[in-house]
Amino acid sequence: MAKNSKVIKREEVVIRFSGDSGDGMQLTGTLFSDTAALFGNDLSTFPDYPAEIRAPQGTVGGVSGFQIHLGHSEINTPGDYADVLVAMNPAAIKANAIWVKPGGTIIFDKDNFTEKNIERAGYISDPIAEEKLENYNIIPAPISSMVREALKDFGLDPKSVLRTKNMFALGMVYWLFDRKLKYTEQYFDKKFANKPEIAEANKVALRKGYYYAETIEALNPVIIIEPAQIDPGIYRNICGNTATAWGFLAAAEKAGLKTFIGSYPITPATGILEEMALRKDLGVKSFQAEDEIAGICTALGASFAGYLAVTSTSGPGLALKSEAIGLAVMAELPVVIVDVQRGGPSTGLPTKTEQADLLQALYGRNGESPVVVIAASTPSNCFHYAFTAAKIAIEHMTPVILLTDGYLANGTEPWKIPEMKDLPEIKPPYAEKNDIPFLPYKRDCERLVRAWAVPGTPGLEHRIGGLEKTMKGTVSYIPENHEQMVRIRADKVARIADEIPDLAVWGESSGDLLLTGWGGSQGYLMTAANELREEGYKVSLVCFNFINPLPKNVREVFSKFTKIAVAELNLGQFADYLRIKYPEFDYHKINKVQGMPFTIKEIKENCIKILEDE
Amino acid sequence: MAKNSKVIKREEVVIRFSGDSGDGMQLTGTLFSDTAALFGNDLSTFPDYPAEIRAPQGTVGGVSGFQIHLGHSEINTPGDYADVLVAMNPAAIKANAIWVKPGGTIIFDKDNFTEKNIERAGYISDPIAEEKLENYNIIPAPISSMVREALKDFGLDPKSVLRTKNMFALGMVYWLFDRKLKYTEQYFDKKFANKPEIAEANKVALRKGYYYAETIEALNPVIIIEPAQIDPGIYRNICGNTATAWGFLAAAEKAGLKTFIGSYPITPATGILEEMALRKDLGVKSFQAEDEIAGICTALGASFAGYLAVTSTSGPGLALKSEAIGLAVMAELPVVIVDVQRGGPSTGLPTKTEQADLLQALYGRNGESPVVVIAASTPSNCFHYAFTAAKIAIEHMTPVILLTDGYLANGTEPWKIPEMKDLPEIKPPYAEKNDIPFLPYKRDCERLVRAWAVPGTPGLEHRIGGLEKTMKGTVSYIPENHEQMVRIRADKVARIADEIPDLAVWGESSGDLLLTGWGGSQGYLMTAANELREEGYKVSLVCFNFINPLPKNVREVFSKFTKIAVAELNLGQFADYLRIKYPEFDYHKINKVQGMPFTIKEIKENCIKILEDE
Amino acid sequence: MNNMEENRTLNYTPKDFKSDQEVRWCPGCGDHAVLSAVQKALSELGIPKEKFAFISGIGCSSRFPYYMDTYGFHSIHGRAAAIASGVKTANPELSVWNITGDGDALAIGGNHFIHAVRRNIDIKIILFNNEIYGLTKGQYSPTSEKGLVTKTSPFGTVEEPFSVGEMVIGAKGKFFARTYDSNVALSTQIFSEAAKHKGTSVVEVLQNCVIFNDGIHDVVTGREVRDDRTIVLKDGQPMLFGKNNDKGLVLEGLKLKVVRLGENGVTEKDILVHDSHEPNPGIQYMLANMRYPDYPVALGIIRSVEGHTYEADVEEQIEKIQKKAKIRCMDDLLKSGSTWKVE
Amino acid sequence: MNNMEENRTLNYTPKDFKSDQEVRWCPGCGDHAVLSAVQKALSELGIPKEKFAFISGIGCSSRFPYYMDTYGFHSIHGRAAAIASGVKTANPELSVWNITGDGDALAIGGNHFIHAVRRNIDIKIILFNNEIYGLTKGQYSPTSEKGLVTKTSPFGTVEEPFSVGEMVIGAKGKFFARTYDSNVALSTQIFSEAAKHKGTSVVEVLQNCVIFNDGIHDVVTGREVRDDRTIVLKDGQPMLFGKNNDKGLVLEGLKLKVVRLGENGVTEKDILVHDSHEPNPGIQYMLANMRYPDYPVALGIIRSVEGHTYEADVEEQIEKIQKKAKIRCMDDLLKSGSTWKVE
Ligand SMILES: Cc1ncc(C[n+]2csc(CCOP(=O)(O)OP(=O)(O)O)c2C)c(N)n1
Ligand SMILES: Cc1ncc(C[n+]2csc(CCOP(=O)(O)OP(=O)(O)O)c2C)c(N)n1
Ligand code: SF4
Ligand code: SF4
Ligand SMILES: [Mg+2]
Ligand SMILES: [Mg+2]
Repeated sequence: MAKNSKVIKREEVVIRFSGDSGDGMQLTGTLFSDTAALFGNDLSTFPDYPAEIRAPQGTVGGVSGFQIHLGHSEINTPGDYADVLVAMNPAAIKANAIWVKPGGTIIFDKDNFTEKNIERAGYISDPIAEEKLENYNIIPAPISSMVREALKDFGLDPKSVLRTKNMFALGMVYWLFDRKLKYTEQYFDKKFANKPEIAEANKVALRKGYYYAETIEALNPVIIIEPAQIDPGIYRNICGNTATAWGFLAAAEKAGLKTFIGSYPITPATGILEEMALRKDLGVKSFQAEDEIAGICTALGASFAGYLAVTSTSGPGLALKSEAIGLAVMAELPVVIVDVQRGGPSTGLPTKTEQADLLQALYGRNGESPVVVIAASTPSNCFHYAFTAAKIAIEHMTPVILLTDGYLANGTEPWKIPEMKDLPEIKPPYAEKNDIPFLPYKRDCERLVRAWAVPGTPGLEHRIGGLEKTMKGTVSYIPENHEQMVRIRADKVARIADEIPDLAVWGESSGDLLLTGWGGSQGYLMTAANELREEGYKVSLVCFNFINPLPKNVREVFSKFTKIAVAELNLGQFADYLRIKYPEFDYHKINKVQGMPFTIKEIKENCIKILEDE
Repeated sequence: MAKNSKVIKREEVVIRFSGDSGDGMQLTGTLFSDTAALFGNDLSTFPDYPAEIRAPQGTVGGVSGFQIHLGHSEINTPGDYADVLVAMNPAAIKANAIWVKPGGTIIFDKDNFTEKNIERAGYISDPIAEEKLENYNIIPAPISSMVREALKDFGLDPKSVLRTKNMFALGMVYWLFDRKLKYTEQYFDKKFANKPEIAEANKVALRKGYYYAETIEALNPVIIIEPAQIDPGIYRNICGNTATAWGFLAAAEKAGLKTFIGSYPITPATGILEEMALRKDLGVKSFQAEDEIAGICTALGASFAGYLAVTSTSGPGLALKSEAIGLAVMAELPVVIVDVQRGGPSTGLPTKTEQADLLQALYGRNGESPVVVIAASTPSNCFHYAFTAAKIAIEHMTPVILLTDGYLANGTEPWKIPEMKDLPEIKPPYAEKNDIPFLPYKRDCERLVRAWAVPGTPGLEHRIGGLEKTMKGTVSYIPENHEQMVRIRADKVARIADEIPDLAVWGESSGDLLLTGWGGSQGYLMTAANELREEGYKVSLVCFNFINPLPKNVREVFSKFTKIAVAELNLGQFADYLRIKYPEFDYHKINKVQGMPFTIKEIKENCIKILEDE
Repeated sequence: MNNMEENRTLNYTPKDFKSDQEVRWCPGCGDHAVLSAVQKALSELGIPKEKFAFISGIGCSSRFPYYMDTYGFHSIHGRAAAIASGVKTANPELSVWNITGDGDALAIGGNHFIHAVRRNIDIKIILFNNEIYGLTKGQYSPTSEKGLVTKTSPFGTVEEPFSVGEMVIGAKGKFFARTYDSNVALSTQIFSEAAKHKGTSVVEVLQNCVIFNDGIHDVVTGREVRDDRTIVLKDGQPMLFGKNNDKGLVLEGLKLKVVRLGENGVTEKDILVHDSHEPNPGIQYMLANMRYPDYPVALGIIRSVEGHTYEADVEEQIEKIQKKAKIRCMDDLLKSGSTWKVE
Repeated sequence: MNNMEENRTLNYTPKDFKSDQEVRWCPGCGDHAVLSAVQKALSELGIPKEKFAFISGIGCSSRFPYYMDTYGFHSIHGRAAAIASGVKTANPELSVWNITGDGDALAIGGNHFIHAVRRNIDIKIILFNNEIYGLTKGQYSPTSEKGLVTKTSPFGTVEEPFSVGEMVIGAKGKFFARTYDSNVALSTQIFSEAAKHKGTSVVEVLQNCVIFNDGIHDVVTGREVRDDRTIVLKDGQPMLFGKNNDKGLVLEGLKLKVVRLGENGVTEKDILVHDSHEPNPGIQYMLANMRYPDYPVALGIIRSVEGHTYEADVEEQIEKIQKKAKIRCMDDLLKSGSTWKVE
């Protein structure tokens, strides 16, 4: 650490890197968070891409951001407001000004605040003044000219030189938080092993930024965030989409199955298909289908043929898969449908997050068509819930819809790597070889699961399909048979409640308010509930991952609280679902439909209002 | 009427014609019901087709039936149990034995009770004995041999001769109910104007049957059902699918629009497309699309181009249309989606009826995607609700889902023909010519409806689409704009409640039990409620046609009853929906999922149980 | 095939492929004969019964799998090609058959059809072309002749029909054959060749729907006329046809032309010789497209070209990558890349 | 066009077709040039602005309608051809354009694409072929070359691509043309011809995605090589190409062959003459299919054949029926058939 600097310790801090799409902000953020993770901080990150197509340079539409929340104690969200904003151009100020904490630090590349850029961002003259940020800790750094100067003897073309601006900025931030440059330097050595001059240029820019920060003394005091108390183990950073893909692969290995994914690309779900496509080393067959319908249909075919079959998509794709999910319900084949929710309806806000596909997942099919619905709630626990979704699908011969969302999909956090031997077993309910003649819809009495007879097995030839059938597999129009089958299919899914864990209450098991949520809002709800408790409110939290069926102890948990609030990123879908399932309780709705997560503040204010009403 | 016969009067009677697919039972039933209607009876009919493909001759799977319920007083259903069964072969006995009232009359073609046919139907020797029908009024008539004898000099081939068997049977039934042969004779004269020998053969068979019945005296007493008290006016028989198609045509005429239907054939909805395709005389453009998605998309295109646009389908097709309905929500274009519900899930029971697509209609789309949902409740009021669906779609620039079902679609009843001048006006919310620049998402303040600017209108060029937009139509990722638009779209649909009629209560406005239902179960519920009231129970009935939004007086109506029961042909979807909307009430579910309507008995038993519980 | 199975003697008769379900097609429907031909072909292929999977969509024809004592999946309308693609990709050892109709394959299922063909995935697509929607009781289909009066075209259709062979070749198809329902011998032989071909094999069966489109193919395949109005193509053989085998096809410029042996000095040597294996689809395209009355309708195997198959390439890619892969199990994957240890 | 409109003078410039929206494609994206060419073509057509409707699906290219000051509908992925079909059927007076990408038209939208083409509905389909999914950031598409490494094919695709022209002809297409993004003059001319053609016009635009598939067409359309690797077809003209216009196409047997004028005695007379109006698609099919390096890639209007259009036939049928119809309004219909009176 630099000598003549003040030092303060902080529990946590939020940093946001922001610039034009071409400014390399995603890499900058990733390098910072890797460094922080290696140092032992807990953290959570979220990239904020611009809409799909590159907007013109320098405009607000083209701003790309990356936010990191790191701390000495547990970190559950990427943070609402930033302590430090790095802004590579005026548009980055425009896009982020309201997201900086009052009095926070704003580092920007003053060389880039040209008249043209200022105007492009929608300002008239001085962005800082126009945003009334004068009282913030404003650090105008001549980043462009500094790197130009520093690299003038490298013989690089001007474009390549300017591409190191982000490392200069990163160096400044490293100094501010007293971080080592080593990990980042190693990254460039490895990445540009074949282009040592590029590696060197980036390293020089990084160091120049670090020294510049030390020199100007404006970035005082240096902020120290001690390592967090973290479970011993081996860790990695992981985002929700990768965790989802890996969860399936782990389930397949545990079940002794091969994996098939049939998907059509769609933001923000594509990462799952892309990760699976990479996993040819593990024998994954990834099928990029002609559309979402072919995605699930190829998966159903693979499932029929004895694979762990998956299809991944987002809301509009789930809509297209509706009919085929109904077929999976009838065929009683295992298949997992991942819906990475985004802003709707229709194409909506494709790069933004939302939780508004819940009712579609539960009810979006013709006829009485029950499926299991599960939601992951942190980027890393996508692994666990993908694994669990696959386990349930296979062991219960049923389609399972796994809900994640854009926030989980792209967000990353450190994750303690599990050992495969510690994961639960998965036992496919294979038909017995001597189960002849094979009756496809004969069930075990306890769980009502039919047996899986995989094509290729001699003697078990049979036919399944979407028409109503008898136990034997014969098409049947008999009224009573239909009613019985409808009820059995519903019951089969309902009985899965026997195998899912009880709902856990965070906080006291009784109190004035039970804050309730599901899926990707979990981190925000936890932080809000913690803060409310610290402020003396009798608030506890439950967060649902199992949605259909619901855990068995819901009624018991709910009955211990005076009020129940349901917070979700839609107009109240889960609250409505709870009304159906537990009509005896009253549910206060906390909703937001803005394509982005809650802020802690919003949740807290709503909770307090509910507590104080009447 | 024959002289030496006893005569009794009856309030109502149920007759079922049943035979092999090739036996002409649908025509027989239709001719009988036309005759009854002309005579002035109220009536309701339902054809019971075999599954889609012709099953082998003489088997139960191949039985085709047609049931008629006619009466002196109001008739609301085709009836549960038949007073008279006409069975052209043993399989018809097998299929219908349990649907004949104890002691009812069974007329059958004894010539067709050959060993082979008996065996094919699944009997060993004597169907009547095996079904324990000996104490019924059994009329074994040598129909085949009688027509052979009667037509022996006609020079017809044996096949054509036997094709008149149904008319012989019909003649017998006419005698039994003291009906005139004239209408039927005219029918043949007209139908076979070019083949007078065929017309004559049928007329002879009809008369021979009539005289045979008179002769054998076994069909005693003759049953007289006096004409019903019916509103004066001009009447016709109409089935639900035709009524639906005509409702749209009427709406288009009232709105000054042309009609477009984009559909893909699917049982039991195809009749709507078929009827529309016939209406080239009224300028209808019917587009048989390559699939259901193209069905709704061509309709959306036509709607964009200024047409009244409709797409018709059944459950699996509605699933496929999900994504495009979401687009219609975003584009705020008028389009009516008809879902003629059938047994599900998946392909399910395609020729049977069910009410299990309700939640799909309400929630089966990604994101917050509100649509208007309306259900017709009798074959003939499909006209009114199709008209209303179109009116709402046009006037409120919104997709509307109209739910009917297999029972309504194929069932017929007499219908008092309306005069076009008596139907309400429909005013498309056209943009003003001088509304320049045209802002596509600008709304009227009261109803939140945007204006319709039809391509071809100079100066109103604009762009719409599935991405979230500002009022101006510019794509917007602004969080607050999205939330506002989501809420406006919801509110726009909610405000339609201002224009729909209050829920009507049949019976007292307060009591012990409010029996509740929706859509196609109405007739059964009315009969059941009437009977319960006659038996002294304090039961009233409400039947919903407007589902989203619900009528405004629901709470008020519900609050006057001690208990509320919801009867529907699914596992309780409307009851669940009511729980969401009016959680303060308790709903008792009465459900049936057998691919067929309730019986009056089932409803009554369930109601009595609910009344007696506790 | 594993060893145990290889030791089994596979003396099948067509009966071994009959399921216990009563066949429910209308009496007189062309489907019955196709069923027989498939059962016959399968019994002679020497493939163990459990290796067959029949996947169908929805339609009269799509009820087919119920009548086969093999693995079967009667799925949803139009999607069978996609499901079959999944089955075959998952398990390339299976012999996968996609049974479909003109509506199922070319209306709602058109996209999956052309994509399966493009990928050249080794599935056998048997397309029952009755030029009508049978199951839904008689609406026109994408192969219905222009002008056909049906329930949804009461004044005649205004749409030009697809030609199946043209579509297949347009979608990069490598195997296309045509037969008609009542010619069980020809069908059997074609099904057998289709089964042996590695890649997507499309067989169009001209099929009669007695109820809703009766006799639609009779003008070509009727007993009296078929010799003169069809030509059965055989590899290496001159394209001769007619009752007396005296008519033939020659090329005139870029078009096919019907000539008569002996007339204008035409001899057998002038007649085109069929080559289904020629990769350039030029002539095959024209052959597939021949229509009565200008031409005889081509039957037999019109195109049969070797090529990479999707599922084999997938297997090969996996094998190649696995050979040099560092990640061999989940524990490897979980620990790959940057990780750190907390103690 | 009604009278009032006819009196308007339509002196448009391309600027009249520019909307007020900022164009958001990546700098350097080929889409910009196509937009210019369309705006130019439209300004010269003499059609009033309000008669244009631009319908698109989803993809970078599908953002097109926002930039046009015409009626526009940016719909959902793959469905624009169906929506456009509805628009045109409803109002045949409109000039309806379907803007689409290789993924939008040929992956998810494949079925609507081939059915629109089969019906020969008079819409103009402009297919931006960058052989990649641009909007979703770089996955392979059904036109990606086999072996292409993309985010979803990290080890290279194993799928053979569709050829747009082949698909169009296989689906009974009557108009197919090809251009490339940077040739605004050629594009403008083709769009103008496409607009005038009565029936489905498909124009494939070889388009560069600078971000995810940069330079994919350069091997053919690169400034240095394009003269030798492309041929611009013109009706009635010999098929000559090359920097010195000294290479040409001839027919050898059933295949096209590249020859050089002067070599082996070849003269201009031996060279094939282009005829886009020939109904038999034989040569056009081969022209559409020419690939580098064996052949030059064909540009210009490859096929343009007159035929019935769907929407016109529909209008005609309605007119014919209405002429002799007894039912002329709803009251007529309601009272038609059997009715009875209750007094
Ligand atoms: C999603 C869906 N849409 C429509 C239908 C109704 N449908 C069933 S089969 C069929 C067409 C059948 O025609 P084809 O494929 O030619 O088979 P065929 O009956 O003629 O053998 C239709 C429209 C359906 N079952 N599912
Ligand atoms: C139903 C649905 N599936 C998937 C997507 C995601 N998606 C949007 S555009 C696109 C492909 C775009 O490729 P192309 O049509 O070639 O257009 P380009 O961006 O290359 O111009 C995909 C897969 C979507 N928006 N909707
Ligand atoms: S309806 Fe036609 S296609 Fe279907 S089973 Fe009967 S004859 Fe065959
Ligand atoms: S991503 Fe590619 S296709 Fe899309 S706008 Fe950018 S350059 Fe054009
Ligand atoms: Mg068919
Ligand atoms: Mg593309």
